[in-house]
Amino acid sequence: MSIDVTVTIGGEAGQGIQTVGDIIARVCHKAGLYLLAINDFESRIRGGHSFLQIRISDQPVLAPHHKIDLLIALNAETCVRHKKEMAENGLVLLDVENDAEKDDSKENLPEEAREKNVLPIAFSQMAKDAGGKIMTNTVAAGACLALLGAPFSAFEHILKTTFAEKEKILRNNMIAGRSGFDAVKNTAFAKAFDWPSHGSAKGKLLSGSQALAFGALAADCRLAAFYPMSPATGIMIHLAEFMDQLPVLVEQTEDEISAVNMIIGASYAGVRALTATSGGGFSLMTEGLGLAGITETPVVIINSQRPGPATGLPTRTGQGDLLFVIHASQDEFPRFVFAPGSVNQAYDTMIRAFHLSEKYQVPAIILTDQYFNDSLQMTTREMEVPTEIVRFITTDADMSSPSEYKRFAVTASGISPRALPCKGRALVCVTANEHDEAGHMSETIADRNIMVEKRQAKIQGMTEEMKGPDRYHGESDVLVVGWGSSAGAVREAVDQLRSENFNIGALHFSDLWPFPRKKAQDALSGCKHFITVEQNASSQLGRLIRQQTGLSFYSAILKYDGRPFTPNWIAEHTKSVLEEIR
Amino acid sequence: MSIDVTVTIGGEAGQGIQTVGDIIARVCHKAGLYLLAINDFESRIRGGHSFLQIRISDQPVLAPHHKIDLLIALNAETCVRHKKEMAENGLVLLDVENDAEKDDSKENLPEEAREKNVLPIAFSQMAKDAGGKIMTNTVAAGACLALLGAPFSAFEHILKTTFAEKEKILRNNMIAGRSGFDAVKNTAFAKAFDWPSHGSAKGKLLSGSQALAFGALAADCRLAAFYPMSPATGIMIHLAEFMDQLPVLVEQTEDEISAVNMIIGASYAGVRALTATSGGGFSLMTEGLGLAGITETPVVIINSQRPGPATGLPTRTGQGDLLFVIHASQDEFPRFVFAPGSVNQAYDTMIRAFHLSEKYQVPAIILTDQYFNDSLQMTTREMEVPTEIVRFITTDADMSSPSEYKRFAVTASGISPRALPCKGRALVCVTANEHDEAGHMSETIADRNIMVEKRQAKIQGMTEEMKGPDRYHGESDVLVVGWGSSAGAVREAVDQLRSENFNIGALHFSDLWPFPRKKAQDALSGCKHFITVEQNASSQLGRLIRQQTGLSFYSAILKYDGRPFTPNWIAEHTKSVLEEIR
Amino acid sequence: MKDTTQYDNDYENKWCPGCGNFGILNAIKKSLADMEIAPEKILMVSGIGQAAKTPHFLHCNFFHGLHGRALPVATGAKLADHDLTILVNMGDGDCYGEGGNHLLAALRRNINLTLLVHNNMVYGLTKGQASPTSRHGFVTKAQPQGVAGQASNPLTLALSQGAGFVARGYCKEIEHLSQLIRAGISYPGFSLIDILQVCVSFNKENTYTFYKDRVYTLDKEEYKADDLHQALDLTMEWEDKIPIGIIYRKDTRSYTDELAPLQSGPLIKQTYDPKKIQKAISAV
Amino acid sequence: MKDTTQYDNDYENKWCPGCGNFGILNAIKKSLADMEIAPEKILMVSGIGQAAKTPHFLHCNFFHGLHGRALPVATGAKLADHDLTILVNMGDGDCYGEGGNHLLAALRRNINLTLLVHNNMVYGLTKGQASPTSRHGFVTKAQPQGVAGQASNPLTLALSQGAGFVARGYCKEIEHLSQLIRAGISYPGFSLIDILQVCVSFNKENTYTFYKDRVYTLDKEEYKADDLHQALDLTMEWEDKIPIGIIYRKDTRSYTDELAPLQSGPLIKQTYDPKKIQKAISAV
Ligand SMILES: Cc1ncc(C[n+]2csc(CCOP(=O)(O)OP(=O)(O)O)c2C)c(N)n1
Ligand SMILES: Cc1ncc(C[n+]2csc(CCOP(=O)(O)OP(=O)(O)O)c2C)c(N)n1
Ligand code: SF4
Ligand code: SF4
Ligand SMILES: [Mg+2]
Ligand SMILES: [Mg+2]
Repeated sequence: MSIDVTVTIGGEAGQGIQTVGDIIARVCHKAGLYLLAINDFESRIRGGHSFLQIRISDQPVLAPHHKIDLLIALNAETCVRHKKEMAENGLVLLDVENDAEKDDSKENLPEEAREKNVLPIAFSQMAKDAGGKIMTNTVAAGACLALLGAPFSAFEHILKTTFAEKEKILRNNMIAGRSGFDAVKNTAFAKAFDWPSHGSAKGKLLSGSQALAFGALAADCRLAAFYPMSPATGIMIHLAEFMDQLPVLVEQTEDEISAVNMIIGASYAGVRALTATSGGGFSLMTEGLGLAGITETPVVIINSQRPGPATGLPTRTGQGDLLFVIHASQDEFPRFVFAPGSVNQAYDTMIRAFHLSEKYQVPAIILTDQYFNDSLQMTTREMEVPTEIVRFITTDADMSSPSEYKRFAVTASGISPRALPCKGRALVCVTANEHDEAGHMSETIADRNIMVEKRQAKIQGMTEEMKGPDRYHGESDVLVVGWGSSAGAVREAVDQLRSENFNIGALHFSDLWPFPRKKAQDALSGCKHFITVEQNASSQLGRLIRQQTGLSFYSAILKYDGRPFTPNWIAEHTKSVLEEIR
Repeated sequence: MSIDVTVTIGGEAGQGIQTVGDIIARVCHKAGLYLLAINDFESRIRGGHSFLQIRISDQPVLAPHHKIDLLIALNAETCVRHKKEMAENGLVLLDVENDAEKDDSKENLPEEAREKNVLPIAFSQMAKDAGGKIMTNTVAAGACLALLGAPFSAFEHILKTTFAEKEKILRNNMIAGRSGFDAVKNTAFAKAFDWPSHGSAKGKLLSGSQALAFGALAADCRLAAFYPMSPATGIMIHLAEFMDQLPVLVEQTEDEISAVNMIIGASYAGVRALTATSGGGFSLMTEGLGLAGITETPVVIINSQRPGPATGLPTRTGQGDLLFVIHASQDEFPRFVFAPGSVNQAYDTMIRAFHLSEKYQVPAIILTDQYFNDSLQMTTREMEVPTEIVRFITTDADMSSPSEYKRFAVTASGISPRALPCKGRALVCVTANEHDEAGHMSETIADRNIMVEKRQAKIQGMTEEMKGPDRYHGESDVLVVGWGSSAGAVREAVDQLRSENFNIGALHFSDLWPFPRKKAQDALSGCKHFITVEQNASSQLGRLIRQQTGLSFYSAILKYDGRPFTPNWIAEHTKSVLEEIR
Repeated sequence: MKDTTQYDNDYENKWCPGCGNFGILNAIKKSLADMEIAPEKILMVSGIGQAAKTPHFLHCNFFHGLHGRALPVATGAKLADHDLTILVNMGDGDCYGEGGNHLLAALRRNINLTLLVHNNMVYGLTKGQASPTSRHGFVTKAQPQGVAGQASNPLTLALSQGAGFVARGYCKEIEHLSQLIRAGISYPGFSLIDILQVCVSFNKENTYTFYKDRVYTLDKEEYKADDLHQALDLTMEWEDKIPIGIIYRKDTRSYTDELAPLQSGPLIKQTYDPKKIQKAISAV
Repeated sequence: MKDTTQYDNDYENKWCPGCGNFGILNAIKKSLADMEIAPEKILMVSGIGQAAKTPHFLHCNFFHGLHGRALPVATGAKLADHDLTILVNMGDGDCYGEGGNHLLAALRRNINLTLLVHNNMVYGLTKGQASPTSRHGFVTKAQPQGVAGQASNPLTLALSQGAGFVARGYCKEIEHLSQLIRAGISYPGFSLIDILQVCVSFNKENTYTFYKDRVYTLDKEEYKADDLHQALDLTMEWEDKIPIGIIYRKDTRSYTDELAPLQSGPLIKQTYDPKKIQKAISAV
């Protein structure tokens, strides 16, 4: 990578960090650069400290960086908070309330601004001069872009599309942006780079939440019922944006219990249906999950993980729910569990989840997390909408005798032909009790055994659908094994370690249940040791692998502080383990 | 065993099967015999088919038998249903509506009554003659006891205590009982035995539900909040019987979510609190379980398992919730999971669960099942009430500075001194969010790591409290491994197999989480193979053992039809596996 | 009389002899027959309990879901296909206990479902614990000293939350009840029919005898059911006289008429248009 | 005026500047000071949301539980020790949305808790989705075409379920609100105080301006709050005039007075008597 710059914009919630970040991201994206942005915020609406961190490169970026090259500090506290993360030649632009001209009188500045690498700039003052304090963000974005070496025209272009509708506002923002841009004209920034001249966007820039929402649309999801819960709400908000153009209804429910039962009702009646929540809401859906299980109703449930237990850290990230979602609800029934590792994979996974859920008539669970949902990432491929949706639905026309239709007819695959209620003469009878083939409650030993075996029979087919772990230098002596959103960070960590001559590779699991045992065994069989990397305190994937294969991880690198992985963090911890092994 | 008789009373729900069984059981119990009775009934109030099966012996009885020696059929269907289970010399007493005198005219009888081993007796007619059809049960009990060889005086004694209050009713019942007793005077019954003459009760006869309720009382449980759910309701009903004499409040709630939150509130305020439910209700409690986890509030939750998923088979038995309760709720926190195997162990486990839950300030879950809760079993030891309850509670007096009290103060063991709210100057601040030591919400990395590590730190001490599996001929080549309520059936199966010269033993797990890894490894290390025996379809204990130790079961003997194990069933299936091994 | 046998099936009934649910079952069949809704055109949704077993005893499509959760399931089905005719059967524990929050939400939504609550003022299937409608003092094994709280008044509750169709039926008045059900099905919004149902096994207070002297029918000519205050008063009558009939009815629009994506027809009937989706996604 | 600083703590407040919750917080402090309840003698219980953070900003004992579940926690604490003074803080989503079923149950129980609902008619902490009290048509990011259902009327609901103490406060009328809270704490049964709370960040409709012209105080001399019909009417006033004050109050007995095991004193204060237990068990 010849370009690899990390810009952080920090300040209080409500100060407009998002706007600054958004402008910078869009300018870079438009210019043909790659980028990834993470969002760090507290569970509050105003005040406190939050930041947005953008990593920019001329090569695909898979994870956030652990060092900051350029810090846009909208308040002094931001300097203090991020001091330790500053790169060696890093620069801080600090918004100070006094006039820009008086920069030399450093004694008047907050202590933080007197540090060597801090450039105090009166962003807000400049904004006021341009017509209003609200444009502080534009000033800051201008300064940042200037330091990165962007031509003003690129900045101008984005401002024009942003404020296209209101001429006066645009004019003022142009002035504000210009003053920020010019304010740093003479400042040297070590990481400034040659701006690509005729670049074009290298992919779509979107959040994990958006990718999931788009995937749902492409999968023909028609009802999305939900109860608001961070970090899942965004998915539903993004879906709701399409309610006026596509046949998709986003329905806010009274609670999560309602949400899961509602999508079961909708799916029973014939439309594809989704809900999204986080661990607390998923807990409340546990009983409903079993209802989908016994009634063999396809539904898709996204659990966007955040640290717990209970309310935990509502706006932070974690991977603590893997074993919970695999075993959730009383007794046993087949289900799918997926955990995509990139925006493309998330989009594809949504389509696959709806497809497989309907094919096998089982619930499908998708595990994401706050880091993934709230970060901006770039697609590496087109997000294609399937030309056709296979629905696996039976009608009277397919039956020799619709009046004898049995919703739970026994088949070798365990999958019974599925008709829809009120769509023909076939009656669709379904119960949460154990039942006979016709769907009536039954307590006989025979029916019970038949139904348990029928449901369990699906597991074979389902397992065959599961992908083994993605292998990256999979032939190496030591493998780092992760799942879900850490895919990118692990891969970059391996690159870093390999560049330091370690014989190391990685496995990434996106398909977790039914566990692809055979494929996992194959992928793990060649290595001398494997090390799990997870965001929980007990190595849930490691335990799952041992439960399913008998193979034990050598060590587990665990992080549970609620903040995303960086490649460097993984690499450093892996090195400690490698030293032990040696 | 010189005596080993199984009596089954079958008929429609509402016909009074319980009463017959109750009388027989009490007469046998009083006479110093051992017995175990299981209850089999449908999820309805009247009609259908249900039965009560009593196994009687002069040696301790640990499980139901697979063959019926004496069947009291309150209707003809009962004969049909149980035909295959009749022992070779088994006898059926069938209640026929026509007069007892006309027994010889077999053609008038229902077809079932014309079978060789069926003795048609006009129980109901005799009852009517004695004063009312309602006494059919007394007649039947009389006949049954006479066949078993009981002296009429023993029967009389129980009738007297049963109907002590109403003289006329007693008189009529005596007549009814006598006529039943005399009706079989000349009937030979192969399994009749010499009735113990001056026996005295060999232990307490009680249901699993009662044992659990008594254990709760002995553990000083003060609040039991619940929402009705089979097979757990009985526990609460048995507790409610003491509301007028002991400081225990049984509170029916609006739903299970309320129940779990209510006991958390009560425990926070300082009393020991319990809830009991089955899998569906436990699902709804999942979020609350996490609340107990993060607030470190001791609570005890009984999950009485029944087959699922969802509503499943409400009045049947199963062991499908083990992995669910171990992993339930988002993210990670320590909890106890116990699964007692006998009424004595259930009683002790309640006391231990309350004690350990408070000692470690974590939730404790007790897994039982319908078979266990609804069967009558005998104690083998006194149920002693502890003379003292250690509460692990701190007061102002223990603190140097109560105003600086911190509910979540970090300690090496992970256990912080626990004060109660409004009991002194120390403020007790608690939140479902991640928090600092004082109990205030905190999102810092430092506090998060400290709290995760503090909670996880408890696991070590908790693990040390866990008992390893109970070993029965544990030095054998092959071990049969079970958990929970199957303890007795497995042990008898081993006896049977050993009497057939198989080199076999058993392990029984009652302490399941934190998993006693070391002790389990030790217990398993000597055997060549181990076979799990469970009432689920995936061998959850087997998977847990592999997850925790890397050791794999050779085979799993699984039953999921909702009916309890019999030793013979286990022995026969084990033999098939043993043949494979050989 | 229309032929109700078309709704019979040969699945064994599991209720106790004499149970009030039989009357309700008959009333349902009658109203469906009267309205000429074919068995395959009706969807019954229920929770868990004795009441919730009702759909099994009818020849129809049904979804017999979880205890307390029939309304969300029915709502989901209705949102998916608002052409469906959906009847919901719940017990009093089911609906006012475990499912209370969903009732509140259904009332807010005013979604076009007809809810029949078999109100026997007791938990039948679990063998006789108190329900939210059990009277203060009602003694059961779980409440040996009697219910300590006050009974819920579900009809007043519904009125307080803006319900547009509130009625009470009695399991013995089958013809009358069947008319209520007809009216409920025809009503464009959410209709609540609370039905006094006798449980012969576990409720020895609210028996046929209890109701015999108390229940009276609201006269359709005299009582217009359009005055909220009057309706509120009627719902509070209990001790001596218990009114049955439509207690309140107001004009309304169904929830599904208010939702943008449903204006081009039921969700299930709209077509999958990959090009349109691709365009919509690409435009972001 | 009594000293309210004893309830201050140095934990950083996390609400938005201008938020109506500050007024509520001050009113709570005032009422506690007026009633001379020492910080260590008060237990605050709350759910999850902006409203539910209230206890953190007070020097007191608190249990900040799960979203929607404050009432069961508070009930459990009260049953364990009915000498405790318990105040419950919930948001409108918290109490009338997720927690609706528990509100119904608390009303049935009539348990002696004082419930303060910070009703800002929006989900604050999750950034502005509609709540059960958001008006029909209220536009948010999750409801871009506006709320399709009708708003819940929580006070009418409470009255319909036999509530004995129903009041409405306004976050700007701190003195008045503090008197309501006092009255609620003194009331022996369950008291519901719904508080009009302005959310400056996400509710641009129900603003200080909106309330300024509408809110009026019920005159204690004139309005006796003892007539259910009149109270019901008052709870339905909204468009032009919004009454605040005690809307309804009737004499009552607390739930805890009804329960047999609590008659010898709070559960927590009764002694463990192993002999008695042994005897009781052995007698079975
Ligand atoms: C989550 C859950 N909790 C509890 C139960 C147990 N349960 C089954 S039916 C029932 C109550 C029945 O009472 P009601 O709803 O009034 O119906 P009824 O039987 O009286 O018609 C209960 C509590 C359950 N099935 N699921
Ligand atoms: C089970 C569960 N579902 C959802 C959430 C997410 N959540 C947190 S606060 C909140 C709603 C806040 O609205 P309200 O209760 O009105 O309180 P306010 O913030 O407006 O004071 C929600 C839905 C949660 N924490 N737990
Ligand atoms: S228990 Fe009651 S409600 Fe249930 S079937 Fe019997 S009589 Fe009917
Ligand atoms: S979001 Fe609204 S309710 Fe929450 S603190 Fe801000 S103004 Fe108050
Ligand atoms: Mg009922
Ligand atoms: Mg709110």
